[in-house]
Amino acid sequence: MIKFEEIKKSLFVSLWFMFLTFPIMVIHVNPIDKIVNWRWDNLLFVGCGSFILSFFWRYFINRKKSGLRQSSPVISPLSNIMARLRNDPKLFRTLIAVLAFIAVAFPFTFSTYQVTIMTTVLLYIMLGLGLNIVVGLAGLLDLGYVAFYAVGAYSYALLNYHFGLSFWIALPVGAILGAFFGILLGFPVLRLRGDYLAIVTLGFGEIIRLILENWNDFSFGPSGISNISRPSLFGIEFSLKSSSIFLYFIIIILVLLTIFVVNRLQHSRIGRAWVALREDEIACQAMGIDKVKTKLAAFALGATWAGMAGVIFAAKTTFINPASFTFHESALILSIVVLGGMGSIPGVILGALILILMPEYLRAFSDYRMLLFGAIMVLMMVFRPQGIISDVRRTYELDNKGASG
Amino acid sequence: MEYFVQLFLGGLTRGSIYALIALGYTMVYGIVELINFAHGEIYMIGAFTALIIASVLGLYGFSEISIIILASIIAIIYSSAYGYTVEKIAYKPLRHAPRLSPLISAIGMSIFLQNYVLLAQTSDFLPFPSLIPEFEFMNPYSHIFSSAELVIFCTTAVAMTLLTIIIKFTKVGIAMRATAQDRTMAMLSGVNVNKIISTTFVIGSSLAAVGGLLIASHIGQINFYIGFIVGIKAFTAAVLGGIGSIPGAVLGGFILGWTESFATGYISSDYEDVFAFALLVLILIFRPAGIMGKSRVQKV
Amino acid sequence: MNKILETINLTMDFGGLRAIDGLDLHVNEGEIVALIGPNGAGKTTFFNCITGISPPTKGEIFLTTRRKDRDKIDGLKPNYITKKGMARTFQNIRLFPNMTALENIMVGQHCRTSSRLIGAIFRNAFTVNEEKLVVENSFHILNRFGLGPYTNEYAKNLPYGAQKRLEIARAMATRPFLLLLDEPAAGLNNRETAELNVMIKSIRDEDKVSILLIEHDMKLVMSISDRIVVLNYGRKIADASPEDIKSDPAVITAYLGEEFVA
Amino acid sequence: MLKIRNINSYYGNIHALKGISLDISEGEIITLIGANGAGKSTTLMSISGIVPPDSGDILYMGNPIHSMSPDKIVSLGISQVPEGRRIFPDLTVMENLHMGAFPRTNKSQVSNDINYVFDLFPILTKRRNQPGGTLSGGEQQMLAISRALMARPRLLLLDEPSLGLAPIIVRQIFDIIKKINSEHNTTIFLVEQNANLALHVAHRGYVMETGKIVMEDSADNLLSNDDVKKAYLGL
Repeated sequence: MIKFEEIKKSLFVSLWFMFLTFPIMVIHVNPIDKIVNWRWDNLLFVGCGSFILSFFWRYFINRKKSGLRQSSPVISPLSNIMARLRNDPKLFRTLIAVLAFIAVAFPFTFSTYQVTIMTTVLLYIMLGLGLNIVVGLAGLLDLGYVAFYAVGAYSYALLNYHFGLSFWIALPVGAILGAFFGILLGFPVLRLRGDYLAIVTLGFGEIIRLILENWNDFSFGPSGISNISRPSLFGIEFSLKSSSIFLYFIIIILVLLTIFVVNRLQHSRIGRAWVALREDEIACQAMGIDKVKTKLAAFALGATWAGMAGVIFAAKTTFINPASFTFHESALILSIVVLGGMGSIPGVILGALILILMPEYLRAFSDYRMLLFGAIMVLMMVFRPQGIISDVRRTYELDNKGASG
Repeated sequence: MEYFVQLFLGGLTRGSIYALIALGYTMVYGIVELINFAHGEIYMIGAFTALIIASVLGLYGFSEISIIILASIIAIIYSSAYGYTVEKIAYKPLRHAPRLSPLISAIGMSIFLQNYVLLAQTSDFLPFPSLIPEFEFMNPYSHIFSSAELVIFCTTAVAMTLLTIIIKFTKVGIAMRATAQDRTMAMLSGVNVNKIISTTFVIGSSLAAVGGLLIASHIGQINFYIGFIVGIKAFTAAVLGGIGSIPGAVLGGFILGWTESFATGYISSDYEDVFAFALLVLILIFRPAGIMGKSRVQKV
Repeated sequence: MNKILETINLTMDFGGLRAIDGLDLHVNEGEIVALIGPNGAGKTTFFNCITGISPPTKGEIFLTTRRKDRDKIDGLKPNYITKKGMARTFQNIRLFPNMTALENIMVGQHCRTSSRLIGAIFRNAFTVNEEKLVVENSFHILNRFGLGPYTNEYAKNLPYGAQKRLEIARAMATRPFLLLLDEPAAGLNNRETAELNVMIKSIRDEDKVSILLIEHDMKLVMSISDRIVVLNYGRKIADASPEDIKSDPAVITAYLGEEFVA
Repeated sequence: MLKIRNINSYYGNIHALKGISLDISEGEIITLIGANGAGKSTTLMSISGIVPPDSGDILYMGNPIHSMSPDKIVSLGISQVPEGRRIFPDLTVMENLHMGAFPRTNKSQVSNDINYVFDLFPILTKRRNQPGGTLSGGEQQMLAISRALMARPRLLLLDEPSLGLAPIIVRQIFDIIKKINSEHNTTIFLVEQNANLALHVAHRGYVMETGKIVMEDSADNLLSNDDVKKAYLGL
C-alpha cells in the first residue's frame, strides 16, 4: 500500500519538474516568424512521468541503501546465468557452438543492410573491449579514446590515398600508430590523478579532432577523405555485397582475437597488476609494481585496439571526416563499457549490442539515443555501478597441475 | 600597439566570462572534490531560458529594459534550479562511491542535458538579442573596447565582489569553507552539509547563468552545444589558477582569455580552441596544482 | 651484528610541521624491533618515509640486502624499495578489495616474477611455468597463514582478523628480508593477538625475516621485541631492551604520563 | 542523560561495535578507555550521528537520537571534540569559533561566549586572526575544545584530547576539562588511550576491547584493577 506521505513527495517532485522544464519543454519560439508555440501537452508528460519515476527512484535508492547495510549482494539474474556458464563447461561449449553457427550463418541469411549493422556492432565491441582494458581493468578514465580511433582511421585513409597502401598493411600500421600515440600521450599524463587524467585525455581528443578539422593540407579538413579502398583478399576485389560480408568476417575474427587477448591478459601477471592498481594505488606500489609502466601498458594496449578499429572503420565506410571522431563517440564507447559492466568481457559485448542495436531497430529511440546514453551513464552509476554483468574474479583450485578454471 | 591593446582588452573580457563560469567549477570542486561536468550545460540552459523568455516578452510588447531585467532574473533562477536538481540526482547518491563513479555520472548528465535541449528546442544556432545597449560615452573608444565589453567586465567585477563578500563574511560562506576543509568536522559543528553543498551548486550555477547571458549576447547566437566547449575552457581556467581556489579561478580566467586573444590575434584564428586545450594539457602535466592551488598530502 | 636498515639524521617536514626530527634508527639482522610512542609521534610517517611513499626532507636511509649490498634507498620509488626486500602492511588495511584472497597474494609476488605482456598473450612455456609456480606458492602462503578457507573469497568479504592476516601474508609474498608492520594488533581480540604473537615469531625464526613493528598493545610489544625504540615528537627518546624501557624515566614521562604515575 | 542500548555498527564487513551499552548521567565525567582500534571513536561518532548504528538505540534525555542527522544532534546540545582535533586549517581562530556556534542565532550571546573561551584559554586571544592550521598542537587542542564549547553543549564528547601533546599541556587541558565540568555542570564523555590520565579525572569508566565493553566500574576501582593495570597502564 502506497502511503499518503509517498504520494505527497512524488507530487512535489512532479511539480518541481514541471516548473523546471517549463521554459524549455513548453515554450518554443520561432524568432524569424515571431510565433510562440505553447506545447502544454509536454507539461502533462513531464508531470506524469516524473510523478511515476519518483516512486521508482525512491524505491531503488532505498533498496540500494538497505543492500549496503546488510551487505547482501544483489545478484541480477544475468550474473547468475553467467556464473552457471562458468561452472558448467558443457553448457558453455554448447552456447559457443550455437553462437558460432549464428555468426557464420548471419551474413548469408540476412540482407546487406543487416550485415552492415552487425559489422558496426562488432566494431563497437572491439572498441569497447579496448577501452575496457583502460577503464575497466586499470581504472583509468580515458575520455579521449576516440583520438586513437581517429589516428587509426586517418592513417589508413592517408596511406591509402597517397601511397595506395592496402588494408592488410594498414591494419598493423594503424595498431602501431595507435600504440605510439598512446605512449606519447600516456607518458606525461599518467602521473595525474583520476579525474585530471580524464580531462587531459578529453582535451587531447579534442585537439586531435580540431587539428584534423583545420589542417587542410594534411587531412583535407572537414570535407574528409573519400574513396578509401575496401579490403581485398589476395588481390581479389569484391562486389559491394560480398565485400561487406568479407568485412563482416574480418571483424568477427578480430573481435575473437580481441576477446582472446583480453581474456588471457585479464588473469595474467600484468592483468592482476592493472586490477590491483585500480583497487589501491599505494598498496599496489608497496607490492613492488611500477605504477607508471603498468598504466602505460594498459593505455598503449587500449590505444592499439582503437587504432585497429579505426582502420576497419575507414575500410568499412570508405569515407571519413573529423565529424566521426567527436567527444560523443568517446562517450558512446564509454557508455558501452559502463552499461555492460566495467572489466567484464560478456558485459561489454552485451553493452554494445544494446546501445548500437536499439537505436537501429527502434526508430523511436534513434532520436533519443544520446539522451538515453546520458541517462544510462547517470542511472548506472547511481544504481548499479558494476554494470549489467559484473566482473567476477577467477577462482583457483589447488591440484597437481596447478591452475585450472 | 593599438592592436595589442585591443587584443589585451578583448582577452580581459573573454577572461572575465571564463572566470565567472570557472568559479562554479572551483567552488564545487572545493567542496565535493568533483568535476561538475554538467556545469557548462547549466550555463547553456541559462542562455536558452533567457532567449525564450526574452522572445516571449518581446512578442507581448514589453519594453526593452524590462525584458533585459526579467529575462536575466528568470535565467538565473532557472540555472540555479537546474544546478540544484543535477546535484540531487547525479551526485548526491554517489557521495561515498569510488571517485570515477560521480565523474561518469557527471558526463552522463552533461550529455543528457545537451540532448534534452536539442530535442525540446532545436539543433540550429539561434540569434541571441544583444542585451547590452551601446553607450554614447564609449563611442570614441569603440574600436578598441566596446560598450558590451565594458558591461561584461563591470558585471563580472560586481559578481566577483559579491561572491567574495558572501564567502568571506557571511555565516553560510564560512560554513562553505569549513565544509570544503573538513566535511565531518563541519557536521560535528552542526552544519547541515547537504544544504551547504546545495547552496554551493546554486551559487555556482547562478554565476554561470550570468556568464552565459553575457557571452551569448556578446557573440549573438547560441545552440545546445555552447556549454560543452565553454565549459571545458572555464574548467581549464579553474585548473590553471588552482582548482578549489577562488582568486585562482579569476586569475586563470584572465590568463586563458589573454592566451586565446593573443594567440588568435597574432598566430591563427583557426586553432582558437586548440590553444585552450593545449594550455589545459600543459598545465595539468607540469603544474597540476595550478598557480594558486595547494598540493594536498595524501593520507596513508 | 649486521644493520640491515639504517637511517641517518632522517627528517620529514609536513607543511611547516616537523613530523620526524633527525632520527637515527637501525634494525639488525634477525631482530624484532618495536617502534612505540604516543599517537602522532611520527611512527607511521617514519614508515611512509622509509618505504618511499613520502620521501624524506633530509637524511639518508640504507638497506643491506641478504647479499650484503648496502644500498642507499632514500628517494627511490616504493616499488623499487619493495623489490630490494622491505615489505610493509598498513595501519588502515589496504587490501585489493575486489580481488580474491589468493589473487592478493599473487599480486604480492609481482616483483619476484617477470613474465610480460607478450608472454601473457601467447602463453609461452616460461609464462605458463611461472604462473603455475605463483599459484602454488600462493596456496602455500595462504595455508601457512591460516587463510586457506578464504582462498577464493573477495578480500573485502573477509572478517577483520583475516584481512589483517592477509595483509601480512601479502607482504610476505614479496619475499622480504625486512617486514614492517603498522599496528598489526589493532582491533584484534586477545586470542587473535596471541596468535599474532606466534605468527610474528615464526616469521622471524622460520622465514629469517627481521621485523620492525609499530604497536600500541604493550603486552604484545613487551613479550615479542628484542629492542624497543620510543619516539616522541619525531625524536627518538629511548632505544633499549623491553626491561630497560619499562623503567626509563623519559619514556614514562612521554608515553605513560608521568604526573599520575605515583 | 544518555543511554546507549546494545548498538551495533559495521564498516563494510567489519563489525566495529558489538552490542555496546552504556549510561551517562548528568554532571558526570565518564571515560571510555581501550587500545587503538577497539571502537572507541566509532562509539563517539555513533552518538554524534556521523556513523549511525545499524541496530540498537541511543537515547538522549529519553528521546531516540540514533537516526537523527549530525547537525540536529549538535543543536540538541551534544558537541564533540574529535580525535586529531580537526581544526579547520584555513579558517582563522575566530572563524573556527564561529563555526562552533553555527547552530546559534543570538549574536550577543555568541560574542559573550567567545570572551568566555578566551578567558579559559588566553593564548587564543593572541592568535584570534591566525589561520587554525598555523597553531601548535596544544593551541589547536584548546581551540578544538573552545569550538565545541561555543555550541553551549550539555554533553561534551572528547576524543583523545591528550593525543600527541606534551605532558605539561596535557595537564593544563585536563584541568580545564575538570573546570568545565564543575563550573557549568557540563557532562563529559572522555575517550582516552592514556588510561592513567583519564581515570584520574573521571568519576566512572568503561573499558573497551575489540568492539565490546568488557568492564565498567568507578574510576578508582578501575585504577586499582590488576587487569587494567597490566593492559592499559603499562605497569
